[in-house]
Amino acid sequence: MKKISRLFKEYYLFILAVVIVLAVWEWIVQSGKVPPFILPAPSGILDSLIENREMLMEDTWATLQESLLGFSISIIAGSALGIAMFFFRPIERMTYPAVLISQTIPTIALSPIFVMWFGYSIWSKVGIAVLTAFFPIVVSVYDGLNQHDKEYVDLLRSMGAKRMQIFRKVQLPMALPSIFSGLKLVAVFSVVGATIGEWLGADAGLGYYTRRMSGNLNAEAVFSAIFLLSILGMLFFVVVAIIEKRVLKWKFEREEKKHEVMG
Amino acid sequence: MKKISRLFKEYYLFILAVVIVLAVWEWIVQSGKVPPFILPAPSGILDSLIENREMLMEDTWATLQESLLGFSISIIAGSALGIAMFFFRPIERMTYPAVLISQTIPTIALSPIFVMWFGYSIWSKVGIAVLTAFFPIVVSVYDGLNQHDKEYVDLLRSMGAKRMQIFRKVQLPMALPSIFSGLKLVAVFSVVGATIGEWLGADAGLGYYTRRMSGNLNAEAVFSAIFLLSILGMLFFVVVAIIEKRVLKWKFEREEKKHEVMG
Amino acid sequence: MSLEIKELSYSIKKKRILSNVSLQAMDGEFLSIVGKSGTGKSTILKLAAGLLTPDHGSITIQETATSLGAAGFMPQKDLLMPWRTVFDNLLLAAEIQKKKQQKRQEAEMWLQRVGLFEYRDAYPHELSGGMRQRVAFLRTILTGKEVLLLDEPFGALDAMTKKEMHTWISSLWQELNKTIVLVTHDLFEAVFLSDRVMVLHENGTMDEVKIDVPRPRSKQMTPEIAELMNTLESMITHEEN
Amino acid sequence: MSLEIKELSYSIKKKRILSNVSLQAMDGEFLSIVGKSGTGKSTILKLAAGLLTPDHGSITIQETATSLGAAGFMPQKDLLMPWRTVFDNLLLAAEIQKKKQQKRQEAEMWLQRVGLFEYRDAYPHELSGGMRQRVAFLRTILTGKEVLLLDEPFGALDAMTKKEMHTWISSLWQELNKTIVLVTHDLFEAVFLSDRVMVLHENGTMDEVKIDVPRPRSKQMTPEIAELMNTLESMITHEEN
Amino acid sequence: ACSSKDDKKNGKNLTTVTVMLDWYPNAVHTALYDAIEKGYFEKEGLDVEVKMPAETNDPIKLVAANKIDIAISYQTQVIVSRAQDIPVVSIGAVVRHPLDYLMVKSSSGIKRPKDLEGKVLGSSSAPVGEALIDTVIKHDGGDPTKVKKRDVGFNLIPSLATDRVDAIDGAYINHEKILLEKEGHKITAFNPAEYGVPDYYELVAIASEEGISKNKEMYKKFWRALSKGQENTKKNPDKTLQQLLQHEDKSFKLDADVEKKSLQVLLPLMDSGKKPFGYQEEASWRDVAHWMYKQGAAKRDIDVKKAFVNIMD
Ligand SMILES: Nc1ncnc2c1ncn2[C@@H]1O[C@H](COP(=O)(O)OP(=O)(O)OP(=O)(O)O)[C@@H](O)[C@H]1O
Ligand SMILES: Nc1ncnc2c1ncn2[C@@H]1O[C@H](COP(=O)(O)OP(=O)(O)OP(=O)(O)O)[C@@H](O)[C@H]1O
Ligand SMILES: [Mg+2]
Ligand SMILES: [Mg+2]
Repeated sequence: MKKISRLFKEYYLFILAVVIVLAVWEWIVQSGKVPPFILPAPSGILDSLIENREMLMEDTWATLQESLLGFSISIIAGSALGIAMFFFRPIERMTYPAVLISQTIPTIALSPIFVMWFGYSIWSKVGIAVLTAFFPIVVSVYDGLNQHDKEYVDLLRSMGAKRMQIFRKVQLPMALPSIFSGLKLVAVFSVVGATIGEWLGADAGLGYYTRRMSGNLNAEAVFSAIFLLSILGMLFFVVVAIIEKRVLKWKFEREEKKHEVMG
Repeated sequence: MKKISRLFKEYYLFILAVVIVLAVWEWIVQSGKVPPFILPAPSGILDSLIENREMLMEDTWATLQESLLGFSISIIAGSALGIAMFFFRPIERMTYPAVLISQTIPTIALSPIFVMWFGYSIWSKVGIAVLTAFFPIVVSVYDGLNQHDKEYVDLLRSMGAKRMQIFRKVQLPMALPSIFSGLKLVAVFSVVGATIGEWLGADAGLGYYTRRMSGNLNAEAVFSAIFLLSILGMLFFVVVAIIEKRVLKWKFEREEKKHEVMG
Repeated sequence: MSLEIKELSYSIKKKRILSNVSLQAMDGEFLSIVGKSGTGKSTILKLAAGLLTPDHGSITIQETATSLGAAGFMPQKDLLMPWRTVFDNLLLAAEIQKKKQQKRQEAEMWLQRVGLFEYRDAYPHELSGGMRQRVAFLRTILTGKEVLLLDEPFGALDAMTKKEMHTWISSLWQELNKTIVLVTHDLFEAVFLSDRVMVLHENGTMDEVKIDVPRPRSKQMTPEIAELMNTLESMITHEEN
Repeated sequence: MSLEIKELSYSIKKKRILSNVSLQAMDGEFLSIVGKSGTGKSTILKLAAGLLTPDHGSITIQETATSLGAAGFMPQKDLLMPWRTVFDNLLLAAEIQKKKQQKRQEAEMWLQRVGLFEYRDAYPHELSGGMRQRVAFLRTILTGKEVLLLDEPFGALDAMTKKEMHTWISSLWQELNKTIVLVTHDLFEAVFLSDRVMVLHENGTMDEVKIDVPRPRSKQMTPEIAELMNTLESMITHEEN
Repeated sequence: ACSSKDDKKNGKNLTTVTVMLDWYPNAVHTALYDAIEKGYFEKEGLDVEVKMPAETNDPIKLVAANKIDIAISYQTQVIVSRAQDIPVVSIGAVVRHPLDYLMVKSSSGIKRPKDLEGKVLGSSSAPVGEALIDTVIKHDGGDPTKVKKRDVGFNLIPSLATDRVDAIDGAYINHEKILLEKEGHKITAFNPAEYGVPDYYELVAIASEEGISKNKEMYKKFWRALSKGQENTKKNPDKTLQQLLQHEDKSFKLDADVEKKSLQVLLPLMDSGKKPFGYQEEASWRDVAHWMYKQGAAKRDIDVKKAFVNIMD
């Protein structure tokens, strides 16, 4: 209970803002300033959400799986590449441009290739999620690792530490703030990526649902799915932010002191 | 000349890798393992590039304008919001969730709304580019500003520095590495964003070109436009990376020392 | 009265750091604070500089309640900004006070005086530890404040420069009539420079030792100075047993 | 011979930092290096620790060419890792040598000995400057190396703790027969602890002063010690004129 | 609406009419471009601005919101929209018969829709498409539930070409089929109208209810000019198509071969016989609307009288 009231205290401004935005939005639509088939009223979205809740649950579950898989694979592969680039300059030289290029290619142009490789399994959607999420992880891991303090490295070297030990005990901890900054982006991107993947062919998922419903010209249903997508994305983000707070506890404690003082 | 030969020395591995990849790719397509309308051969892409060079020039120019505008607006608006969030907790509380939400909405669902607001002018594309690029800037500016060292702040406070002075003289310089990390992402994203914007309605630009060519199953043309998009994205990235090197000269100098020692 | 601290208490996270500390520094006085590590000497300076707010008690600087910018403060670490040259680091306070132009000459004069002029445009990472500390010290002098709060400013200086600095600061202080509060672990330094030395104990009480040695003082360790140092040392130790 | 430096030269960016320096430390010897700031004392230690590679000359530790991990090294800054507790910071070298379990007790013993046991699980930012330096010093001792290279380890310690440390390190050194090379600016410290003191000059030449005072030495400043300190001081100053 | 704003192009007072195509310009729009080139619109006092949509449903939405004046859309989508209370009205049938055939590779051994039982069908999961496929298969005596339907999004051609699916629905005989054959795949296509689906109008031109009631005259003018273009196209397909290709060449190259074949396929399907170009039968609207309602593709059985208007009457 105490926690809830603290949360409320922290976020009441946001809640207020949301309420105001929703009210204005509802009014704009109700008064006919924007036709509901382009931007449906919040009340209509809510109705549609409740009406189709069972179907939406299943689709949410499907998208959740794809994004989680995409997220996890991106983290593993992205960190691995970021670390490899940090350790071996030739790898950096060779792969950084390639990773960059991969980002500049519109996903839609790649979708036929993905279809060829992965067929219509879950992996084509996971593949697109990975493609979306991969790059920010690589950049934040690589840049983060380059942000360490040389003097700490010297200290460890003087103790005869091997490269991996220096990495684990200094470079990685010092890279964590930057890495978490990237992870927070990617938490959101992987949901978007999975959705785009579903646009390119799927049998379930919120992206699939929006596409069907937009074919049906059912804007309420489209926006109710978008609403759930936002919730998913925010959920991912919040989970990462909570983990960040735990892992960087020492950092946040120091900052808290600052906030107390600077208030 | 010296510079070129140095560049070559730095990147010969990458060039080698590219050559190998292109050769394998050409072979795969020529030998019929992948149908060329799904993945065209590099030679075909080159032909198409040369054949349509004039048209492509114009389209490249259009996309360049949109991305540059989108990039600039994102930087200004994103930094402004990131800084505002850093200074005023209530703003952070109110807008962080909103910014997050904006990222989770599939752009395509927004296209009628964008068309309603901006019509078919350049601004609808710039708007989408901004939407794509905005979030990473906000996160990297905000996180970067929170990474400063409290002790430096105390030193300046003891000198009677005003909040803006502390910001300019300590917090901003200390945030720059993180901000540049974000800018590098965004340099690439803004090109992608402009391209997506063009998919949503345009009469010029590389995104428009790919869309029409892909409707025509002209894969060579699609990939030649993608090639140019990659070049654009990389160009943006490289420009940001060069500026980063200049601005963070003190940082890179220290790191150079490290590289000398660590090999 | 340049600095007056009355019944000061301060805690972090409910842990009492300072309890009921009182202290006064007269106009133009040179006051040192010595004491065991962790007794809260640095905390007193931070409170006096306005960086922390006391739980109880009051601090006034030149008869007005202390505030940020009221005194020149030099923390224990050098805190030079790695992206500024030595010269620009020196001008930090001047920039904040918007007097950068006027202070350029003064800054250059000081660089000459401590023998760092050739490092004017170097970045901090190019300096040795002692040089960095000297730059940090000059930066504090260049704030131009009447009351200077120094937290072990000479801790990292080499023996020779330290001695030079002692003489300089001593004459400078007499010339300019500044009030200096110095936290140090070097008892010779405390005795050589100060009008009074306060020994801070863990329970917040203080012992006072007046240094009535006439100035200019000898740089040698006279019996008089040795005697005073022994007194101080036994005061610091006393609590330990 | 524990440490042998022969005709050592070192430059950074074509700037000569050390030229033709030679130095030897016997097994179990306590050797101090003093000298003006910027003469390259820290650089010598870094070279000896294997952190830098000399342009010319050779460095051997216990008859083999020096290498990383060959000696215990304590840099001028404390360099405690903010994400580790005091205890985990102490066990850093043990972790690297994969002997964490064996060293736990020793680490706890040392924490007791310097009076920091209650800070076992605190994070570095919760400590005062002096406490942090003490933790950094303990971390070096816990590397367990035969040759210890200390760069102003006591610089930030308070007078009392410093004296205690002097006695401890002195007895520890005799007990364990370790070779210690100490860079310091505190001439009393140099004289009190060392078998020999080397004075480094800017041109790379060194003056040697043998400290033939029998151990255990008095903590008071005896005329003998004062005399040696004056000798050193004049050697350091000499070059200046 | 935008149509009310006048601009002074070429010194004349022209009313701007914005037209949004169903897709990027192709053979089906030959008449429109002919009318523009020949100045038929200008003669009627209209300045036609052509737009392309982001997504297939954007034209309907933007017409309904009066952001554009005319859109090329689908009869089935008009019925879906009206069932959702989106106020659009069809003003003329552009293509009078289905283009959307069920397609298989001729080599696949699938000879009739019933053979799809147990096979994989790729589609883009539009509800209308599902209704269509179910009707076709049932009509052929098959069980639609035994067909494995797979959503392939935008990738109809690649999925069939690479044998990820055995059949596709949602591809056009005047485009995808021609492209597939150009790539060397022989295609068998089944016309849904022969398998129990009402013979619907594939493409219609639409306006908003509000637009029609306020500006009927303008729509008449538009249609009159467009009909002239269509007349030319019928008489001289090669020349008019050439004109389209040239016009488009400025910003883009169309594949002349493909478009030529496409127009050959299209022209008979656009022919309205003795009736004026674009004439719509109430019976067609009723049959299609009812069929869609029965199949669950439309939310309700709409009042077809309001769904279309023969603008030239
Ligand atoms: N990165 C660098 N670039 C240029 N010069 C450097 C660099 N690092 C150190 N130096 C120079 O090397 C010289 C020796 O430095 P070192 O730190 O060894 O001196 P030191 O004797 O330890 O001084 P101190 O007593 O002040 O600690 C100094 O003159 C310093 O300016
Ligand atoms: N953030 C913190 N959390 C908990 N305790 C703290 C924190 N900061 C300082 N302290 C405690 O406050 C006490 C006083 O610290 P302070 O730095 O003022 O000591 P000091 O007398 O300056 O010591 P030294 O001579 O070693 O510099 C110490 O016991 C320290 O552990
Ligand atoms: Mg202190
Ligand atoms: Mg040094």
